[in-house]
Amino acid sequence: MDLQTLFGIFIVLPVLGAFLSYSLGKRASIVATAFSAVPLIFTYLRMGDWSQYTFTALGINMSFELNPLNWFFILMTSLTSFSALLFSISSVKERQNGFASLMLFAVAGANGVLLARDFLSLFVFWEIMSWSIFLLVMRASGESARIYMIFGAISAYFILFGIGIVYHYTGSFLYSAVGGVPAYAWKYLLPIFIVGFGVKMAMMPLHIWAPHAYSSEQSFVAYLSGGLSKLGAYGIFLTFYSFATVGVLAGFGTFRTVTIPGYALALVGAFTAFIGTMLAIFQDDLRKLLAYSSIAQLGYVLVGFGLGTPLAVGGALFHAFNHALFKAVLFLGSAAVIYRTGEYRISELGGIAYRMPFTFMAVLISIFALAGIPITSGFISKWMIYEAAISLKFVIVTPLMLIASVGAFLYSFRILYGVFLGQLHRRHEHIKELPPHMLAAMYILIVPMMVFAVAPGLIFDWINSILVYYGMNGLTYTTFSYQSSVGGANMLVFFVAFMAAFMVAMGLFMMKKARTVDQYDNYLGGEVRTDVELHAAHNFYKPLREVWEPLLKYSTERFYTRVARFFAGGFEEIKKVYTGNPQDYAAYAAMAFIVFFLIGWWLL
Amino acid sequence: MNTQVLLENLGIRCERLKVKGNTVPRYMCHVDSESIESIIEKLKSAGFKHFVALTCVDWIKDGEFELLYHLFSYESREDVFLSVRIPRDAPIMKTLRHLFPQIETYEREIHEMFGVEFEGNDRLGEFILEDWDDMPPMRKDFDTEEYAKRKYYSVPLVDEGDGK
Amino acid sequence: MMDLIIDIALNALYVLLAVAYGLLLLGIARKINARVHNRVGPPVYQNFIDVGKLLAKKTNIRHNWIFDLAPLFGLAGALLTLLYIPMGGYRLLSGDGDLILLLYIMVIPSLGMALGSGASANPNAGVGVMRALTLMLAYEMPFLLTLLSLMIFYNTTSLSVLLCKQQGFRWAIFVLPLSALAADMALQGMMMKKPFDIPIAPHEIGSGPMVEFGGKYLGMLMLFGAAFAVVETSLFVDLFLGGGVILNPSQYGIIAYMVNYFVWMLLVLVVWVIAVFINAVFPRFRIEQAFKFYWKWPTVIAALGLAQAYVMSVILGVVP
Amino acid sequence: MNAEDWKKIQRMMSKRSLWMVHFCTGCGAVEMPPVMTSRYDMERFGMGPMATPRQADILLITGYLAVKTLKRVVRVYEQMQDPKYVIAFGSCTMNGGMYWDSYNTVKRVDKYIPVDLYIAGCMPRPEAIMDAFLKLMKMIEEGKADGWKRYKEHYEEYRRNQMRVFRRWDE
Repeated sequence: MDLQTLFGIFIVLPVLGAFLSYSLGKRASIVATAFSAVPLIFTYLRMGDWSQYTFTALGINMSFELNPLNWFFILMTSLTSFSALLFSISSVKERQNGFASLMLFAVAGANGVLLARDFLSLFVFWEIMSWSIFLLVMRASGESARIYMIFGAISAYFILFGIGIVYHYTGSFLYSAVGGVPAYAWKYLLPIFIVGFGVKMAMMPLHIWAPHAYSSEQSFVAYLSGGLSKLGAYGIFLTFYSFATVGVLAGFGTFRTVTIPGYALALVGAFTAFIGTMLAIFQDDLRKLLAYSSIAQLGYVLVGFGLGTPLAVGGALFHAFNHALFKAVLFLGSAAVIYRTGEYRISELGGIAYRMPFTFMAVLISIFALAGIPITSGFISKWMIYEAAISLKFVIVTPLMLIASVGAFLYSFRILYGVFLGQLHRRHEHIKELPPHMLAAMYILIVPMMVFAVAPGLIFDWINSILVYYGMNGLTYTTFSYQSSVGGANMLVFFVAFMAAFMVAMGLFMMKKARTVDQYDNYLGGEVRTDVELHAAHNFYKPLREVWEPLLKYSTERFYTRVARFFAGGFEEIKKVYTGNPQDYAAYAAMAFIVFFLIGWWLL
Repeated sequence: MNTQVLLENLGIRCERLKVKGNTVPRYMCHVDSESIESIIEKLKSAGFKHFVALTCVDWIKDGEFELLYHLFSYESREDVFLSVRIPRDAPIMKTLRHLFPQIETYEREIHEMFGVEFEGNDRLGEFILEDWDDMPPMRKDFDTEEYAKRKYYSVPLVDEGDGK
Repeated sequence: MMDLIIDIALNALYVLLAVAYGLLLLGIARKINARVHNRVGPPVYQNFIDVGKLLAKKTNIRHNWIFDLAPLFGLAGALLTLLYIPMGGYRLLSGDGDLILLLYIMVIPSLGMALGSGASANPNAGVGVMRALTLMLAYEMPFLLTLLSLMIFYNTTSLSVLLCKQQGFRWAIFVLPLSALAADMALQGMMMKKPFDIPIAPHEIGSGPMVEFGGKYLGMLMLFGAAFAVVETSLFVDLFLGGGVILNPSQYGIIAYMVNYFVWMLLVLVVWVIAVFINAVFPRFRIEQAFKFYWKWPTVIAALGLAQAYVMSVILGVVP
Repeated sequence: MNAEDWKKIQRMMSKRSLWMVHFCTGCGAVEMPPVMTSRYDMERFGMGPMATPRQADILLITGYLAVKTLKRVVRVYEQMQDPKYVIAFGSCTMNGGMYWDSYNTVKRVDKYIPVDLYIAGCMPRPEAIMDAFLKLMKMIEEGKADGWKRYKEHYEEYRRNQMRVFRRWDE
């Protein structure tokens, strides 16, 4: 494979598709789906075809590469983009208005970010992706888009700032030159890159754009949460294990074999997981619930990257992959519900599963993955991160993660009960199952989850090649079982035992027939069928909310709002500086000169 | 004391009821169906904040229904009964639920049990009796025993041979 | 091949015995409850009759196919969980899956039940499941901390390794008494015994999640309940009481297995009876009271236990 | 083992494990606590109160039934699962008791749902209730408590009788 093919398939083709589909109106998504399928198939076929290209354009060295890491991430993003576009064929039909072309621009941007081996192209493609997201969010709400823009700008500035520092020390934009950055500069560089990439990943204090942006068009959000948020994970992985190598990180000191930056990242990740989960429990808006859940799940990925043992990093990569799949399915499920009912408040829905069983099945399986039920691969990745933390004997990170995963049951049941189970409202009695291509979009993502649950060895092969590529030890595994230093599990045994137990239960169950009754034939003290809606999903976790109420008043969003108001007030004050008197300006100039002089003197 | 004055000022003829062993005065006032609304309003502003009950009596010989509005004042601790008589063959009364919301429940019950129409109350309808198919059962000309015999299965009586 | 068949048969036998023992435990609980109330009480084998009667009911009703998931996932998950719990030193499948896997398997039956009862469209069921999940979040906090203290102290997440390390009466309850206390408090909520039986409060929400289940559905859920009585008490026994292993199987062979099994049964009974006695004399907490209770005292005790394990293992370097 | 033996075992089990749902109308409910608690202790026969009709075998009606209540009782009865038994309690359920001439109290419950056993008295003492339970057990063992079968066979008649007092059913 040469550079032209790589560039052509992953970047030029989506851009071409974007321009083509823009002129097609309603049928744009069909074409866009086809255009996004090509990179997906190509990615899958080109596994192992690693290659690197460096060339000089406009006097700047630029570089692109296909390696196990970005191959893995391209697979994730193109899977989710393909299924999101496939889904959008029907769901955004009438409101097309450039949706598909913007999606393809985002795909091109994401592919560019992943393939880039130099900071300049990274930044350019990062901005392409970021602006397409901004425009896509803007379709739903200007306010959300503004909030996203502020954080996107913070992210971009931090990355740009980091690139500037790197260029200052090395005089080159290539990744391979980062080794030239002196160790003391990493004190600034590391937090800068973590904040820059962490924004995309919705890391805890920088997460508040996510619930807003994730409330826009849901089939796009499936790609945003499933695919694009992984670019943040990718960036943090690169920062930790490619730019700053373990030697640099260890230079900050270590805490029981884990580097201090890594430990800090793990702590941030654990708190992100915990707080994100607790906030997700109390959301009544389906989209916001999934958004907070997304924040929480990426917290686990941060923990994995922070801990830095092969098991943890492998678990984090696996969890990123799982999250891409199950969160995309969940957002597509949410899109499906909104597409059929036009309603996104959980308390207003209910009983959708009886009308849309296949959608329910897909959502149920991805909720299994989300909650970590061992029937899906979601369990294995969580298991790896837990085991890594336990074997390191971390007593703050581990309980936070574990209790967050218990909290995940709470909010996933809120989705299951509030939206899909319970009483079917009269106004939703007529709704129908989704058309086949939309179901296909969801089930494409379900299949890998099930396959990797039985045979995790298949994906461990990929993860192992990434770990080895970045100079870490490989994992211990066979096709069906995996091990850590403290424990292990065999999924084949598990599945066989599960099937056997299920057969026993099925045998007992089949002995007697059962009569199906109407949903209104329910025991309510002898009452039946009234006009009162009896779906008990409103304010579902009220008792828990009452317990948490004193803590819930501390909100990051409110903090930011206060900061914003403070600055808005501050600028009012600054305006008064412009007095219009030349003598004042002269005094300012003199003061500024003295300040700069002093700073410069101190620096030199 | 001042309640009596108040009632006289309102121009209502009232009598003080004599209840054995009860020292708190009770007043029985006969008013007509036009003025009841304003009287209750005035009493309410004069401290009769508690609407105790609305009952109905069937005076079959007079051909009238008597509606009794029972008010109580926490300040003077006195009871006032306002009696309104309406014709039995056209039992129509204005609703007073805007004065005390709980009147609505009483009106629904009286509508069901006596068949009195309360104009303006839109919740009249099936309330306590479910699936009722005869004349309102609390009317004096309703024969309960005959109805029960007709509608419900009875256990056949044992022949005891007149006890002789 | 022969070994495999014997292995499967033994596993099946152990699981069957465990379910039967679970039903017996439920009967014992009813008997104890009755005696505390100064009543005669049902015979101890009463629950066998109940299950038999429920499975033999002539008609059964279902609401939809999701409703069926409750007994299917419930019983299948319960049997599966039993397979991963060592009983009397016999490890069953616990060599092929560790505590973390077990923790997540233990969710499967409850999840199936939550799905099934949610699908019944009865508001009581929704409220009941909400309370059960909130209670779960409550008791998991101390329970996970105690598990962590064990995992850190013994440096393993495997139950069978944990049993090996506790052999010869080096039980964890002697080493980590605070953790054991917190775990026992968490156990009370896990088994939904009073004062934490608000999710299935019969008089308030019509037995909560079980409101629509009858006949074979209820019968299978009762089997699941019986299995889980064993799972939960046995988990405590395996974690803190050495799993009842007092004779080394490699030395005494089959006799060791039998003796260990009886000791295990005895210990399970002791743990169960403690919970039952607490159950017999307490009223019930409201759900927010239960939540506050669990995140207060048991969590503090468990955190102290974790601190002890941490100090012993990491700072003092004690290797059990 | 033939079908008859299975039936016998089945009856044996359902006799020894009778769960009931109380339909506590009227004053009869007050006689139930002594039956359940330490004086008489019905749990020694495997009987116990249940929260919902789906789980229960016995429907215990402890007092007079107004038309409105009867509708609920019939619904609860129909929500129970076979085999199911009905015990009607006190004279109100037999002949209306002190409400014999009331305009909305049903006088004979067995015209509307099949009653397996009546307990006479106003109120019946707990001894009488225990006696009734033992009698019901005996009837189940002999296969005589077949109210649920009769209800199925004569469903049309029962429904006709019910509709004599109800105007609407599914509301």
